[in-house]
Amino acid sequence: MVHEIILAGFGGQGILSAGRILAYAGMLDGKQVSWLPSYGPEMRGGTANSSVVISDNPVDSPVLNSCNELIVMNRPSLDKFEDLVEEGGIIVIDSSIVDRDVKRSDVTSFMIPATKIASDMGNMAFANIILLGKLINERRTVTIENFEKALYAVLPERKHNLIPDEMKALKIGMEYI
Amino acid sequence: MVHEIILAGFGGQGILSAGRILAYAGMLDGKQVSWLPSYGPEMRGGTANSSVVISDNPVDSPVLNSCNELIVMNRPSLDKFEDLVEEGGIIVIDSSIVDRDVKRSDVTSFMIPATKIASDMGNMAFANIILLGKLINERRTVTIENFEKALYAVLPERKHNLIPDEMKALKIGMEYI
Amino acid sequence: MAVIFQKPKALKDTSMHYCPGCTHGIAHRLVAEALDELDIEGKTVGIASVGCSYNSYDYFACDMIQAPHGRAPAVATGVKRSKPDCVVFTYQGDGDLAAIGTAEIIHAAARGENITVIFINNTIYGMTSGQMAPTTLLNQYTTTTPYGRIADLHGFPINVCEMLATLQGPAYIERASLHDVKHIRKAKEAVKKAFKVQLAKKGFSLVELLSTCPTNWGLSPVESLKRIKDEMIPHYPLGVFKGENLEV
Amino acid sequence: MAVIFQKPKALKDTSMHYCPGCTHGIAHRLVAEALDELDIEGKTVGIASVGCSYNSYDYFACDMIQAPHGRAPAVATGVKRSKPDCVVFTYQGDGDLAAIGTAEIIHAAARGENITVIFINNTIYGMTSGQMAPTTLLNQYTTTTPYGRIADLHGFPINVCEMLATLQGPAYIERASLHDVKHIRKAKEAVKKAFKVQLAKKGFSLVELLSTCPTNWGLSPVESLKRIKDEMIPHYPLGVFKGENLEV
Amino acid sequence: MGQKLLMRGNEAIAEAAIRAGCLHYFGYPITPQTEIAHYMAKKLPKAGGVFLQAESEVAAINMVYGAGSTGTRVMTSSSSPGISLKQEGLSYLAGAQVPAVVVNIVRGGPGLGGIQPAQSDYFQACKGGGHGDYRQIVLAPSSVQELYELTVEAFNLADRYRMVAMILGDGILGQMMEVVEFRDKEPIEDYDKPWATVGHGNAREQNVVTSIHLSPAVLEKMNQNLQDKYEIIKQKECRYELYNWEDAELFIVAYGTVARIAKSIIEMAKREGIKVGLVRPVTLWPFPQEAFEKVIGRAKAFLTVEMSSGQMLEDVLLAVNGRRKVYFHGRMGGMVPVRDDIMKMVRDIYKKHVKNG
Amino acid sequence: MGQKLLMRGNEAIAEAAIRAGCLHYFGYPITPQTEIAHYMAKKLPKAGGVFLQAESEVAAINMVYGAGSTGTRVMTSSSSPGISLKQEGLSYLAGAQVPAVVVNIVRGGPGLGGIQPAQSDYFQACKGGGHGDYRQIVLAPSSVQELYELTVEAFNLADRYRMVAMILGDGILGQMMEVVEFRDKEPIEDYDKPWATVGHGNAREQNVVTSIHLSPAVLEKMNQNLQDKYEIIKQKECRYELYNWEDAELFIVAYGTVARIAKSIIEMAKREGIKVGLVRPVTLWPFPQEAFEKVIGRAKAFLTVEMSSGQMLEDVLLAVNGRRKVYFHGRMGGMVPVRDDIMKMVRDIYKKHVKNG
Amino acid sequence: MAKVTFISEKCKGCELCVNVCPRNIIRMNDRNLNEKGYHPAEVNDMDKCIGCAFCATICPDCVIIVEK
Amino acid sequence: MAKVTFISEKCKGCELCVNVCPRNIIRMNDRNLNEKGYHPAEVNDMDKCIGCAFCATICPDCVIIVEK
Ligand SMILES: Cc1ncc(C[n+]2csc(CCOP(=O)(O)OP(=O)(O)O)c2C)c(N)n1
Ligand SMILES: Cc1ncc(C[n+]2csc(CCOP(=O)(O)OP(=O)(O)O)c2C)c(N)n1
Ligand code: SF4
Ligand code: SF4
Ligand code: SF4
Ligand code: SF4
Ligand code: SF4
Ligand code: SF4
Ligand SMILES: [Mg+2]
Ligand SMILES: [Mg+2]
Repeated sequence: MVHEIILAGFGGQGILSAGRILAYAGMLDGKQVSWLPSYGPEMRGGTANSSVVISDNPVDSPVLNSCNELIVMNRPSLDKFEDLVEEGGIIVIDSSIVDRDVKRSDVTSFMIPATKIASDMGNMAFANIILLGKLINERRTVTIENFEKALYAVLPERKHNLIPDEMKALKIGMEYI
Repeated sequence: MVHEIILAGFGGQGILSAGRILAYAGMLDGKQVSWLPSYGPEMRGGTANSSVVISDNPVDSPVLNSCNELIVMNRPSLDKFEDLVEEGGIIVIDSSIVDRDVKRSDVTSFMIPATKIASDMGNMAFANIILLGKLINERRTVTIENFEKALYAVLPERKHNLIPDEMKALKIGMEYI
Repeated sequence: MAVIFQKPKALKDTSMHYCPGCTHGIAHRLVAEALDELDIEGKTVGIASVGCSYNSYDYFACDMIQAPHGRAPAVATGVKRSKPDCVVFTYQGDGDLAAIGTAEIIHAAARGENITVIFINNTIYGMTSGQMAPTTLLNQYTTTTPYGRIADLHGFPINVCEMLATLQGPAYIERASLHDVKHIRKAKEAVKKAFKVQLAKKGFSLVELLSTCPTNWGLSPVESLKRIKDEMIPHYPLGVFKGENLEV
Repeated sequence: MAVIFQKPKALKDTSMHYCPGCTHGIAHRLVAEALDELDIEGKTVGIASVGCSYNSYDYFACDMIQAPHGRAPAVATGVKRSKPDCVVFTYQGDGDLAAIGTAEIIHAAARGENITVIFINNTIYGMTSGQMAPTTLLNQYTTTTPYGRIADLHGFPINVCEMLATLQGPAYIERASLHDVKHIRKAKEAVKKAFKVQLAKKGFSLVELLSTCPTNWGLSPVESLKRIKDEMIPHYPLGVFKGENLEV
Repeated sequence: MGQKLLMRGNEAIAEAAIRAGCLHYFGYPITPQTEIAHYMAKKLPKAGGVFLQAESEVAAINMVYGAGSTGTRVMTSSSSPGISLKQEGLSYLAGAQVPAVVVNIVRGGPGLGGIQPAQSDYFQACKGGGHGDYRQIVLAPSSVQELYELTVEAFNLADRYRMVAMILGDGILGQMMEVVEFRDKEPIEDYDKPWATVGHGNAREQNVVTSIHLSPAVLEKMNQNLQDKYEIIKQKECRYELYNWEDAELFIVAYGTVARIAKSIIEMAKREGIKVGLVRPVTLWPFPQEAFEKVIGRAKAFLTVEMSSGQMLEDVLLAVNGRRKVYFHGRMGGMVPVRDDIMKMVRDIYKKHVKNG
Repeated sequence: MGQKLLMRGNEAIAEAAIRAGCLHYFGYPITPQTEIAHYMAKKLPKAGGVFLQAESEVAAINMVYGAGSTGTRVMTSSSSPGISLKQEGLSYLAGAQVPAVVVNIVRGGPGLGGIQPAQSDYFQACKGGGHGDYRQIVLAPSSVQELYELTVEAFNLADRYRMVAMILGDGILGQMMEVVEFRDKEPIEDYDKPWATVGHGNAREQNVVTSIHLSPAVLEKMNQNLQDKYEIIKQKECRYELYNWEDAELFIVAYGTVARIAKSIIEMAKREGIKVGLVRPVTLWPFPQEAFEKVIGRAKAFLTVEMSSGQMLEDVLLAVNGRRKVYFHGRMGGMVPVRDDIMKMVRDIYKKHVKNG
Repeated sequence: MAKVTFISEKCKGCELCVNVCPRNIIRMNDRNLNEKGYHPAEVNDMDKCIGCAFCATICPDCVIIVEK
Repeated sequence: MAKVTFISEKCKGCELCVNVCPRNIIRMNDRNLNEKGYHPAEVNDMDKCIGCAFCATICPDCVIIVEK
């Protein structure tokens, strides 16, 4: 099984760290992983995205020309990446920001008002985790235990106190229907 | 006939301009010519030399690994270039400065106290011309008329008044035995 | 009712890519206003440098050349020497002008090259994510001075205007600031004067503009303006360093 | 009878390749005397630059590195930062230091790099046969200013000491001259002090030495010394520009 | 093997350098490799080393020249335009035989170009960006693990041969995170450096580090010494990977990031019954001729894939020397070759040279 | 044909540039080509042009970039280490498609090297000294007459293709005097330059000269345009001389100064009954493949002679592509190949490939 | 009588104008995100505007047109 | 009592010493050329030498040794 995941949105929505957390959890799960961020000034103001591969075999290319799992947190990203999802793939969308559903019928999509839910939880920054929750629930991309461990490893110490809430956000995402 | 001429001595002895004058005269004679000076800081303090080729055919290489006509105006140059002269070649030496004759017997050599003669004429700078005189006399390297024209062409205007004396020096060299 | 303030013509309609609150945008506008008011856009050639403003040609409406990092003054020299009737300016950051481009700016100044230099000092390399610049203040944290800039290790900040003012070449050198409305208006006059100096063929002119980098300073845009006032101006005093009495 | 003057130990026996009367030779001797008198030759690493003194390692007895044109201060920085206990000096001409090497000298100075720079100002590129240097005086004839140096075309001469003195980094900057015995003796003190500043870890020190180039000036050695006095010193005043009261 | 970390390529290079005993770094920021400098800036002061941000790439390479001349293990890193500025310095390092490690995380060119990954500095690295007859060892890792291992190796090679060893990566390798497994102890080779300029201490002859020899005979001798050294390196230091080669009929030749993509092609091709092997040069200079000799017997044709207009291609052609047809697929400007495009070429070549060949 | 003068190579280049309408020169002194600057310094101010001594080679190439961007014919010249410093700038000129003529009078390297003639910057000039996928037209004159003619030609080529045309000479060509015969009128090609940045005069769209394209797709497109242009140049602009080739059995391949020496070998060989021909590439890039196709039928073997360790050799090998054996003789560091040494090789090759072959 | 017009699509929500308005009449629109993803600035009491153009002068993105 | 010794082979005939000697006792030897091709300097009246070392100080080539 190869998870080829693209995460995309505005800079500042936690797109890059969501990717790193996934990759880290994948590593703890004993998988081969790679994470590749978009980089440089293109990120400024524009969209940020990162590609994660989690695989049983060595990762051949960290660059994804297509993917089977997509998380999008803004409209331009949906426009840009929708067509890259392979048949049978999954798209998880932050519907508080993105104002349309996917056009394709050969992929599964989920519209979750993640930013709104997060903001109701008192921290907009949890939106990315909520979306990851849905993804993980649907695709078993990584295990929950290792996701939690990954949070501790990837987030800076000063944010560790938030992790229990992040795990709550994850659960909310997993259970959202 | 190819004249392959090396002129060598201290910087300041007129080695380079002697070469240019020869080349220029050769051109006026309707020959193919090239002139190549030693260049750069190596000249400073050390020896200066230049290579002239005067030929009926296009000059293949301005760089001389051997020559058939050599003029030397200091001892290090004689040491350095003597062996490069081809059998049957000619070496003209300023004997006021170089304290030995050539060692080889398969070349013709002339010892002329050119600097002394020039200094007696009132201008040390004619020494090079005196040596050229001998060379031209022996080898018909260039014609006398064109040598004179070359002087006018190569020397800066402000030195043109010296040319009659230079021609005298040339004659002295030609006739020196 | 008449329009009393709007985007100058010499700025295109394109929205700029600078971070929210970054005063690069203000600096751009001041240059464009000068081109408008002196009515010289049509004969101006601008030289973009390498830094966040690498693509300032997307914003300025005049002809433009994108120069290698630090070399804008040399490129400008090439333009001015081949087309003396063009108005030529460079737009350079502090990394560009005061680090890699040190030789080029000093020699353009020493030659009294008849060009105008707009020098954006934000005490940091903005574009490449916040490394130390030659203008970084002591104790300032940057990605390459993670423990603060320490004189013993990283040397002292360079005051470009003061240094260039020791040369005979420059006609006009001023340092201005973009941290509040009053100073922006003064800065505008400085920029305009710099172009006038060039039009009058008086030689090299340079205006240093103290500018913000909210993103890499880790401050809000409002806090950033305050930092200029509280921390930068004490080290980089405002004023005219050369050509105070120059009439143009 | 005792020997009161002879070649310093830190100069090798090799005869130097400089032109007759060129004061590069005197400058070499002063550096060597300083190394001798401070007894530091054994821990010194010299950096030769590109200019007539490209092979000064043939003359200085200490360990040496030949640096690319203009980059001696950067090379010296690499040496000093990796071997802080070494005494490190550069020996650079005015083309080397003030033209192509402008950025390197300014930043070494701004960093307060703990090295010593011996700067030979002969207002010309000696090695490459007499082109204009940044230090060439106005109206001076050179092979690239065949009609004399004209400010409008070639800009103004750069006074390096004055420019560097605006920086906070340098500890000691002095300009001295080699045109007569009295000044040579003063120059020697300056050179020695520069090394002492380094030994005391006070930071960057530079001594500019006004020097001759009889060959490319087209003057005799004696006339050349006179030119320093009559033409150079008026434009390049002697004195201490930084660190006057520094005790070492 | 020791600690396992999820690490960014650029940081793995920096960490590897420190582990290899390189405590001196001089550099100038440029995307996409600035993380090397950031990492060094954080770690070196604490490790008793020196991180110094130079005023330019030109200054940086000359600081490297100075530190290298004292026998210190030293590194600099940059990306394409910055490496162009270092060419004079690199030529000096070669001429004066000063060891150093130089990292180029290549981006799209020419000019200011872009910041996305490319392999278009192959010529510059392997043929001669600077002036004169010289070479540098060029190592082309294709994973973060290899960035780490080859960086350590680069320091050994640099010291062993008194020359520059270059790591040639690309934006993807520099920016991506992968798992790295660190060794408990690095295989650091310790060489005497009697030539180092550190002060003679009145105990030995003067040392001089120089590259100028005005006498052409002497300069030729110096050059001959370099050439002799290069010959030895060609004999001893070629590195390459042959993958799935034993019964392959077509061979892809690719290095770095592209070689990873090529591996996935091999699997795709297998499913279609096409036997594709991979020749992956790990040293780009010396170019591993031997790898081609090993496979030329069974190879019906070669396909070189690069993120360039075809630079390594010339070395492949030289290695194959007319014995087989060599095809090329390249992307430029930061674009990365796409599996389907390569696969299409593989099918065509297969049809021409194997099925109907 | 007009005036005949005995002229130094460097001065012939300068005079040719002026005749070609180049009134702007930016440069920095370096042996053995400073006479170009001296000549320009004297002549240009009187011709209403500009001679400017830059603060460095880096500044000089960027002044050229600026002046070239305004559509002005402009030149710079230097020698090896100075050309290395210009690599970033050359890459920008290529990326932004700015025409300019650059002269490299090559000296021995690497590093500070020496000042005697060499051909060891061939790789740098022809493959890619700077970063990215780009080329420059490289012209290799072998006499002072040709220095003149090819310099004029270089300006036409630069304008025609909006790119750098480089004159690759060596210390001998630069320093020697030979007779030059000047044309009464130069064949100056006059191109419209609607892209030039000279102020839009409120009369047209903004012009921008740039080489940055952060979108890799756009940057790839820009690169593809360059490659398409290079392909046209390869078709149209290959120049070469074939000498004594019609019944030759062995071929020497040589350019510049060395080609002259090769010609004398041909005469020597003739006397010994050995039929030697010469392939002399005049454009080094594009490399004249065609010349090899013409002679390969009769060629039994090739001998490449260079003042380098073997750089053009690689292009010869690529051109011959395994069809014949290619031998090499090289001198380095400022040493010039000696007739007798070459002749000896010719005899050996003859024995092997013709007499007993 | 003065009027300011905000070209909201250009606004990056930096709040510099908010801070500089002497009449304190500019605020960020928290409900709306513009195309760029920012909450744009707007004036909530135009009548109070004196047309000083402070807001426009400090705005880095030429968002504001001032009429008087 | 003072003494100066000229290492003639090193002398380049620049005449700086001639010019600087307060006792005017140094002159160029016009009859001899040294190995380098220069007329070397020499002292013609050693007794007058005061050992001031001016000559040695100005000599660029370390030709002169002074004893006192
Ligand atoms: C030769 C070269 N070196 C380095 C870079 C990378 N680089 C791009 S912008 C920049 C610094 C810009 O800082 P500054 O000039 O202060 O401009 P700012 O972004 O702060 O406005 C650097 C180092 C480059 N593009 N080219
Ligand atoms: C990169 C480079 N550019 C140019 C040169 C040529 N060059 C050698 S010495 C020199 C000038 C030296 O002048 P200066 O530094 O004043 O020293 P001087 O000879 O006057 O003592 C130049 C331009 C070079 N060797 N390398
Ligand atoms: S990084 Fe800094 S300088 Fe660059 S646009 Fe953003 S705020 Fe402005
Ligand atoms: S050229 Fe000038 S600086 Fe160089 S050695 Fe001769 S006199 Fe001295
Ligand atoms: S013009 Fe003045 S009063 Fe009106 S909104 Fe702007 S800042 Fe406020
Ligand atoms: S200053 Fe401009 S960009 Fe910033 S919030 Fe106000 S209107 Fe928007
Ligand atoms: S020591 Fe003094 S007096 Fe004696 S020769 Fe020298 S300069 Fe003259
Ligand atoms: S100063 Fe020295 S080199 Fe000059 S003439 Fe006197 S002894 Fe000779
Ligand atoms: Mg900045
Ligand atoms: Mg000088």
